[in-house]
Amino acid sequence: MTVMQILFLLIGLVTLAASVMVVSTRNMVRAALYLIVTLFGVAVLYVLLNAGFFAVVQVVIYIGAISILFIFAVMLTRDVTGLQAAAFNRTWLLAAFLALVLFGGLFLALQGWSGFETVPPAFTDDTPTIRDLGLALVSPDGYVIPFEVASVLLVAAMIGAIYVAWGRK
Amino acid sequence: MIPLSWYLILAAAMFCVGLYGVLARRNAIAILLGIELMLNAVNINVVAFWRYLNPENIAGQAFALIVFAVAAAEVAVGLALIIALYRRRNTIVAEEIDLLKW
Amino acid sequence: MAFFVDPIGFIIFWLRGLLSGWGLAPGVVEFIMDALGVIAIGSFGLGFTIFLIWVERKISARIQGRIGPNRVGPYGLLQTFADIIKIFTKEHITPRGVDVAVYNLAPVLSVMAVLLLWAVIPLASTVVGTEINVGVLYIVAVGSLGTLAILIAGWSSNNKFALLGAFRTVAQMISYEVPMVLSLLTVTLLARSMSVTQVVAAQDVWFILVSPLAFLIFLVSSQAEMGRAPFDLMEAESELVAGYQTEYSGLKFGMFFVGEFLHSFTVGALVTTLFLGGWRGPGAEQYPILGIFWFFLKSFVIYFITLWLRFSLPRLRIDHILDYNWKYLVPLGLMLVVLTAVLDKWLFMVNPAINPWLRALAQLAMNAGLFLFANFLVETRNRRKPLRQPVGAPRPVARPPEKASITEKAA
Amino acid sequence: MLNDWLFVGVFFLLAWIFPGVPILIARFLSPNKPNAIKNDTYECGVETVGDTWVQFKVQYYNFALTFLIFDVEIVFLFPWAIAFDQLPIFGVFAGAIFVLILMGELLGAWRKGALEWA
Repeated sequence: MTVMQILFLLIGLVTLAASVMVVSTRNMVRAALYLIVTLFGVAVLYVLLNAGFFAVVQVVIYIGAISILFIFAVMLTRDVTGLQAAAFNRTWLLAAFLALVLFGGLFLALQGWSGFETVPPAFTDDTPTIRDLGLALVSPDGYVIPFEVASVLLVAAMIGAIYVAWGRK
Repeated sequence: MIPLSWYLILAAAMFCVGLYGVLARRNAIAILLGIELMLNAVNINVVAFWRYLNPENIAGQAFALIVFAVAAAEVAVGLALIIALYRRRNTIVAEEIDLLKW
Repeated sequence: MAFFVDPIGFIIFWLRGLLSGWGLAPGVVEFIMDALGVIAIGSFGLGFTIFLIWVERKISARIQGRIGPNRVGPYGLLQTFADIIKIFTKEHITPRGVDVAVYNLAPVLSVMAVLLLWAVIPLASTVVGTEINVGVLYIVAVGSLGTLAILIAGWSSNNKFALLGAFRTVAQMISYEVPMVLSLLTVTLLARSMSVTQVVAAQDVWFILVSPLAFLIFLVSSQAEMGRAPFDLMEAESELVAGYQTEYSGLKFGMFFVGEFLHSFTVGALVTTLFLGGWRGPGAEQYPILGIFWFFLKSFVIYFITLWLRFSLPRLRIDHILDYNWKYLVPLGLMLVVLTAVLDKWLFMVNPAINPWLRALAQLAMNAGLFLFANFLVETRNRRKPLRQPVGAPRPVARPPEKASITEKAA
Repeated sequence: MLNDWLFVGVFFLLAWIFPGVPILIARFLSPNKPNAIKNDTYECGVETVGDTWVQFKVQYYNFALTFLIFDVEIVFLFPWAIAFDQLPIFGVFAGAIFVLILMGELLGAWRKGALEWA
């Protein structure tokens, strides 16, 4: 057990516990707040994976924007059925069973895989930095098409979302 | 060092928790929260695979970034649909939105 | 001698040597050094706030033609300590129906969000918390924690005014984050790096000269981010009681103010770091202590400007605030990014070893042109679609009678 | 690389002390005499009516949405800005087109009236 492993276990525990709270909390704003804790835990995991850029992007996009969007949406859609109504549908037991089966299946499948216990290779000079990411994103034999398509996708999402949410009643 | 398996198991667990949320919750926004959890689990996997198996290849980072964009678009449209439904049908309970069911 | 040239760097070096001398593992030494650094930054931040409150009250008094605190201690310097004693002994009222855990977390988070910014600000060539390679985005990320603090403060208070105030404030803060990130992108583009220390190192010519528009956008949007006049919707007393702070009392209420006061100076520090060359100045390379001096001098100038803005402008209406952001600042920022990128690339294609001053001159001309063009567009639009005028007859106004009429009546 | 982040981590662990401990101290120093009226929701002395969960207008969502999309797209551009020195002309224009798409998006939302508050 190194310090890193203990750190990982702690963060993983907090993240998982918060994610369980996300799906089990009745109060939607609280669920969104638990989601923020989960997202923050994931950001820390990115730092542990030497992907600092993704950690800050996670905080900026998920915590700074998406979670606020969620809270706004929750406040906009006042649940007319009230907090007393059941939070879960009738098939929740089946859902829990399915989720457990999936986890078990994934676990078994992964365990048989040879790369399961890989340790991270050391960084070399070839290891890409954020600069290489930037170069790859706009180079024609890299990811320029996904890059521009992502932009168009976001435009479409935004125009569509505004149209849908704002259309006359 | 942390073996890759730890990240994978954590991501799998998070994915399953998200799946449970999607399948079991009635509130449509809660379902979207579950989908967020699943997307995050996927992204952990993408970044972990990049770091452990092939750090020389930029593809892992590029795809993780694209997943961010997709997640943002998904949330934007999903929540907009829920708000529109709420404005028209006055409900956000997923089971009651069954006009297209039959 | 080394102590006088670079006291903080000297202490860091000495402590590191001392801890290693005790036979501690390098990781443990690193951890202890970091913890000490955090404690130093945090206690400095909070202590400095005490001084800032006095400065702000004095300056506001001068601008408003008053004297300000002048009874407790010389020049009223101890006034803040009296206030601290008062606020420490105020009752903490927790209203019915609040979400206790979240309610108590909000003030803590709002101070944390400001303190965390100081982790990446270099005070001198040798004094910096950490040199993460994504420092500029880190600033944005930490800023979004502040937004979150306000949102959860408003929601957990179980008060309509608090919720409404928080929602308005958050709408304003997230809107102004867009031009702020755009101006940070311009800075990143000019410096070719997201590391804050690299940004400082790249400023052979201060970025305020290279990209004055980015500087202005950053200044305005950070003024809106911290919610100070003319953007102080969150505490529009006449409309929203006290906004998201309504249900807070005692030191919890005070902590929101500590966060706000410290934030306004932190904005000065950020502007200094990103646009005014940070700690750089005559002699700062050889004598890091001079760097600290330059840094605080510049920060105080910017801090004074923000205070000046705060105390001379009236509060704006929320639709005006949002219009100004989305219909002026954001398009301006977007065009600025594109033009800066294209011009910079062209300059470096023509001459890879271009004189930084020449580059600054070209960028400055582009900025001026863009600014004039934007204002031309606004003028045209205003002419075409005049601002809405109040309908109906002019209302009677209380106006002192003119001299002639007074004499008439007297006669 | 991780050492740089250690400082941020330690900062996150310790930063709550600076606002938190004074609040705890003040909690012990201050009197605590709650009563029903004092603990009431403060709405200018008028008794509070109904739920706190008032209905908000959809504009809040519009602005949050616009912000989210812009935030994501601008964050995409940071790696591009860092790599600027090595970028070929094509790369510069790819980024510029990206920004111009954003600009078109803004104009579209503007025309749609999504940026109006009232």
